[in-house]
Amino acid sequence: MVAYLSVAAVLFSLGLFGVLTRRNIIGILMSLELMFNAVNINLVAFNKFVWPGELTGQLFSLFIIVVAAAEAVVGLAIVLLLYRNWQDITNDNINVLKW
Amino acid sequence: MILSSLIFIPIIGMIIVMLLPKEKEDLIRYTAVGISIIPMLVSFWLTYDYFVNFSGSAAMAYMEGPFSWIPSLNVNYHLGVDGISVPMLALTGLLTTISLIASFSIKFRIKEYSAFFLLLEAGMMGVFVALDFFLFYVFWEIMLVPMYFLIGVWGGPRKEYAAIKFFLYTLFGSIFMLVAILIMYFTSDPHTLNMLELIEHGGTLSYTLQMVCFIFFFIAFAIKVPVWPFHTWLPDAHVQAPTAVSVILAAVLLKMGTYAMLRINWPMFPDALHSLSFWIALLGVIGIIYGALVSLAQKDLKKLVAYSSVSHMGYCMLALAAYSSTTAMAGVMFQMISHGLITGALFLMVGVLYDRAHTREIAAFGGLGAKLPVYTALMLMFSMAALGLPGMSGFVAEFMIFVGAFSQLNQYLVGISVLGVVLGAAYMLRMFQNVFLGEFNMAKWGHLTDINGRELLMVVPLAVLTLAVGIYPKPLTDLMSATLENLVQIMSR
Amino acid sequence: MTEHAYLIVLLPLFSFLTIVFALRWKEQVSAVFSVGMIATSLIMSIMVLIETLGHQGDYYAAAFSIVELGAFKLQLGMLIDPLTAMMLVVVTSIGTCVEIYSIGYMKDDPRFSRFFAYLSLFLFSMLGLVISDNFFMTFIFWELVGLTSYLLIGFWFEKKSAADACKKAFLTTRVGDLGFIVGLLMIMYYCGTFNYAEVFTMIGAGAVPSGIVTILAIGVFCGAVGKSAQFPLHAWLPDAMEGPTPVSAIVHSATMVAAGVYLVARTMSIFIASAEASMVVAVIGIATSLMAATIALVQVDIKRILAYSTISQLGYMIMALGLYGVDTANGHHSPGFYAGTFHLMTHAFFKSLLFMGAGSVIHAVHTNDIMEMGGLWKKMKYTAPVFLIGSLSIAGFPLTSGFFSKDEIVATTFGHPVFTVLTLLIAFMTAFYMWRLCFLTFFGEPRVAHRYEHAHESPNTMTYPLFFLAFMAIFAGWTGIPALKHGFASFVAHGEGYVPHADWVNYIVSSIVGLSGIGLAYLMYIKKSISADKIAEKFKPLYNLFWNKWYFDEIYQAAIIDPIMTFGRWMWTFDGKIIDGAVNGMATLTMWWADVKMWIDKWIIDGAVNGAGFIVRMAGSVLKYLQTGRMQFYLILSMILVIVMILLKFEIAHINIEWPSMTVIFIIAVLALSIASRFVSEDANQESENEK
Amino acid sequence: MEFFDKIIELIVAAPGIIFTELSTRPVFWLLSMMMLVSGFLVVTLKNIFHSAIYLILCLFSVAGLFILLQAEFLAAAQVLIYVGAVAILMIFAIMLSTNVSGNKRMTTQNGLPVSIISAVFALGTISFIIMTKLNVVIKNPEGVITKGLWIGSKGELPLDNIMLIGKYIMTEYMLPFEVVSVLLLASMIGAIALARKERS
Repeated sequence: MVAYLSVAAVLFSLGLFGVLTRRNIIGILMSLELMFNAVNINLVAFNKFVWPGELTGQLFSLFIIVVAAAEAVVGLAIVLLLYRNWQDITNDNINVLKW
Repeated sequence: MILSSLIFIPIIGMIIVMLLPKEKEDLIRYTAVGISIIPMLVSFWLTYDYFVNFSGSAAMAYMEGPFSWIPSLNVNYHLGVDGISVPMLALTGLLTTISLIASFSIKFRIKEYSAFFLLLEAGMMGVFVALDFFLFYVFWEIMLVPMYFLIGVWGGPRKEYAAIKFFLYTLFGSIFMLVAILIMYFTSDPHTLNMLELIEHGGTLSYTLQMVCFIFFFIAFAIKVPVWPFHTWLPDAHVQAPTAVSVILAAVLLKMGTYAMLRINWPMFPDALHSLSFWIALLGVIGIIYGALVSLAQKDLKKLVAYSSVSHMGYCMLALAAYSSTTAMAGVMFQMISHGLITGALFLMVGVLYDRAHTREIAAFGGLGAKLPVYTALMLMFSMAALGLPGMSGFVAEFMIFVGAFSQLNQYLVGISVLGVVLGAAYMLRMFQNVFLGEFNMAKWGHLTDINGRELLMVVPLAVLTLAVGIYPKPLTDLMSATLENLVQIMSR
Repeated sequence: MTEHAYLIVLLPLFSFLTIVFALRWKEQVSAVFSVGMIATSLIMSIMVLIETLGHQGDYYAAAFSIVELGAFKLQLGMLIDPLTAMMLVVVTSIGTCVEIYSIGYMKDDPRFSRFFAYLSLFLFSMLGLVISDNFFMTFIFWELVGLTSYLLIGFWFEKKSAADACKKAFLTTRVGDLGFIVGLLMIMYYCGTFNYAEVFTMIGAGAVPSGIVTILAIGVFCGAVGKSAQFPLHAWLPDAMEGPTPVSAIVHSATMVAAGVYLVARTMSIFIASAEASMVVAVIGIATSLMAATIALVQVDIKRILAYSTISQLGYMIMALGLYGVDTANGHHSPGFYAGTFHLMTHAFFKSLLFMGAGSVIHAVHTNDIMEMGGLWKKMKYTAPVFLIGSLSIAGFPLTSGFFSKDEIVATTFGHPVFTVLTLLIAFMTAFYMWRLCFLTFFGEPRVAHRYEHAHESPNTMTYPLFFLAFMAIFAGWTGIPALKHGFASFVAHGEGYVPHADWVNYIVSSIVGLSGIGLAYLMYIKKSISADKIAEKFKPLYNLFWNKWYFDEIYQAAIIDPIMTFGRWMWTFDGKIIDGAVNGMATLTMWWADVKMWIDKWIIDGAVNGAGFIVRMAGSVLKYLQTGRMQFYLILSMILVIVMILLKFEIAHINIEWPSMTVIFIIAVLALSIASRFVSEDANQESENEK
Repeated sequence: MEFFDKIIELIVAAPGIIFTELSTRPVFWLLSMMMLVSGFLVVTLKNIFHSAIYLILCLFSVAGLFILLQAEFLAAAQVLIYVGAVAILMIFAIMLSTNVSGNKRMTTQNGLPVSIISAVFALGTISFIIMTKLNVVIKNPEGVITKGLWIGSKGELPLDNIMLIGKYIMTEYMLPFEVVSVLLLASMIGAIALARKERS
């Protein structure tokens, strides 16, 4: 149990590192997917070790997967739009809301 | 019913005058005089009737019983008259009529002038007959407003300053009075404002409370008298006021202070009175000497007469300090009446001269004796009366004051105040000499005409009264003696 | 007749009123009317005199009170006793003579009838003074007399000197009255009544402590000093000569100035009660007399000389009464009272005679300066001899009335050697200056020619009274001849009275003194063996002192009048500056206070409101840097906060910072973060810019 | 302060625990290492295409872990949805948007502070797990909630995992299932609307 959790934690922080540092939006989305997966690992681990009676954990992670997919789809559609408008999807230039 | 008539006839008269058309100036003037004659006759009849029936007893006569006016505050409409207010009523009635006759020389806005004057008369009558503090205070304030306008609108060059100063000064005083009235109102258990009850109640108050109330009342009335430190409004008010107004101001308004002291202040707070009597006497003497000395240095006739009235009222204060001698109290009453008559007449005479010569500078005149014989004779008579020549009311008053004060007060103090007699003679004769004696400057004053009928009509009654009171004051003393003896007993309880 | 004595007083008043109101324009009628009135009162007073001679007791009329206040009574009453009767006769007789005389003297004066009105008013007040039976009534008429003298002195008020003189007279007498009032007050305070009889009995019985009696007596004497022009208050009498001569004849020689002496005589029992007061009276009397005599020596104005001689004679009488008081107080027997009153009567006659004589001289030569006269004897056949009789009488020539009364006064001074020497010296000086006057005016050559030509004898109306007075000047004194059984002494007396005895030594000495005075004057001015100017040179300082009237006028002006005037001006400015200043100061203070409030209102309260807005704007400008527009920046921030929250979750138990400081820390942290983010985002932009 | 003592104690005991751990469950550690390395590479590689490929690898390893945790259906779904659809979508997006061959350095920016943050985060959670030993709320069948120390039970899941999931989806979790499907539909339509070529 501890191992699973710690591994998921490391994966999660890697995802986090990726989101915060990647310059490319698609990179960010990919790191985001990592974070989702880390969470799923945790859920499934809890389902197995803490509450084997019901499959709540697994079901929940299933839903997360689906939602993540939907989110990725929308994210990439936006990226396409960004690219189409600014031909550049490094997120530093997208700072229209700067003060 | 009579006392209320005294107050309300002038008010009705005021309304009548207001309704008259503006252009007919003479009509207004004569109606105003006509209206003011009624309260005069009523007050004369009142005096005679009081002398005949009521002078024996000290009780209040013609009482118009306390009709409840504001029940919640226990304020009631309560009038009454006794020995000390009857002569003042007569004086007010007479002098208002005379002043109205004298105000024929007013040239603009006659209507408002006479209306204010009648309102003033109502206020004055009210103060002298009121026996309820609320009523007293109302009339006290009613009297101020017309006076302010009379000086402020029809006055001389610096009229606004004088009017405001007069108004604020007296108002400042009356605030203290209001506080004192409230103290009395709240300390009396059934919360009464009736003066007669409060007079008994006053004695029961603690010493400090009595002191406080006494001093508060004293400040309000001292400003009116005027007592020495509070007198600076008087010369300004007199110099700037038109003749008729300064006559009424000198003759009646100054008496408000002393009358109110005798009516309210003195009998209500005997303990405070006993301890403060020396200081009041001292203020009186300062007033006498100070008034006389300053009038020695005056260049303006009216200012001279104003400061002389400060000196004469100083005599009143001196006598008031000798609270336990009937003679002194009679002296105060006499001094009030005689000062009213004499100073009123003096202001009229100055007015007569001012109407002709349009200046009041003593230095400007000289040797008028040759040109205006009748005027000089009258002026001589009144100057002599002012400096207290026997045979005139001034002397009788002063003599009684000296006798009364000498028996009660510190004899050196009275000794000094007798000096005032000489100084009085000095400034009066200096004025008389500079104006009437010496050679006559025909070029400058050739056009002066002697005193005419109307002016004589004003001055002669005053002269006759001064002589009558001077030669045979007995009826007047009999009229007052009962009340005064009673007052003295109350005061020295 | 005595019970109707008040008519004597009321007649002149009646004449005054009728003249003023009715006869103002008919000059002759008013004059005759007023003379008629005074003549009737003269006759009545003679009848009263005869009656009082008859029975010895005093006559009291019922007094009626004009003021009654419980115990305090002011009454007007009438007391007729020998002294009063004598005074009545003296006053009315001289009054009649003067009125007749002034018909001629004032003939062409524009205000002729007014003069007679004033004269009758004066007589009314003088007679009232004489018959009053209490101090209050005396004081009333005392001041009325002062008024009338004011009117009469200032009759020709066009003249500035007359105007000043009348004011001066009134004020100086008023100063005297000051003392009188204080005396009266003390009488009232200690005796409770003003009536003479009661007061005298009380003081006699010792009801009043002696110290008080002295002060009281001095107070009453002050009144006399003021009225009779004694030492400190004498300066007004010489100036009173500005008035017409008939006025000086009656008012300033016989009656009014004598009122002071009469008062002292009337209230003698007060003075007897205290020796010190009487001594004061005597000393002042002799001092005044000496001073006045010395001044009279050198004067050139005929009326001024007579004025000073009056003052000196009055000093004589006061001294006599004073000595009488002293002697009786010490139990001796003294003729003082008799001497004083007798001299009062005789002096009244011959002094008014002298004044009227001087008047007719002035009327003739139209100047007062005796240096411009001379040799008028030939021109004025009637006035000259009469004037000489008067001079003889005043000099104390044997068998004249002056002689008898002066001897009595000398007799009263026997107990006091100093007084006797001084009295004789004064008698010598009086004789000298009177006869100097006579020689200079009537004898020798006329010094100014044109004056001499115009000189003419006065009309009959002026000369007849002179004859009557001349007669009285001689024979009035004879009533005092010791041999007479019912002489003056037996009639007018105080206490047990005094029987005069012929004292030949006294007669001889005083007549020698008188004659030597006349002789010296004769030598100096007729024979000119001793030249007046040489003596004047020798005693230069003394001469100047006398010439300038002992500098009294200057002293009074500098010492009393000027300080009072300047003090008055100072008080007025004080009044204006200090008290008015205080009142106006209060006004400006309140105005200033209103400004202060307005300032507070503007700066502090508004300030606060604006301040808040300002702070928000500042904070906004700082916090805007947080919005860098870069997505990842926000994510980093949120992660930091998550971590901090987690840490706090653990550590919160240990940190016990109070609530307010937590918020402050939070605010500061946010501000710091925003500033830091400003720099952080700045570098990032640089990188992306340089990258492009 | 006892917090630091525990860390020290852990560091001291670390080698022993690692050795035992590796020896007991080799497959688990292999898969997790693979996952972590590929995750690390996804995040750090400059070339976005390479990171996409490593992303696919990482997802496969996660599916493996699911199988270890007896969640077979989930592993299959993972592989199907993530690897099949999402990763491919990423690659499409990369192909469409970035000029892969360009020499733009896709380096990360301000890496240091972020790495510190994520490192802190990882350490924090791991230490938290180890130390607190998760006071786990255990709800035993009778429904009584007992608060007790996590006991690290071996616990066996029922074998027929897929059947149970089907049951649960259809019975207890009916509503979420439907909502998710609507969500998917909405996102598809949204994506199409966004990515449409705008007509001029």
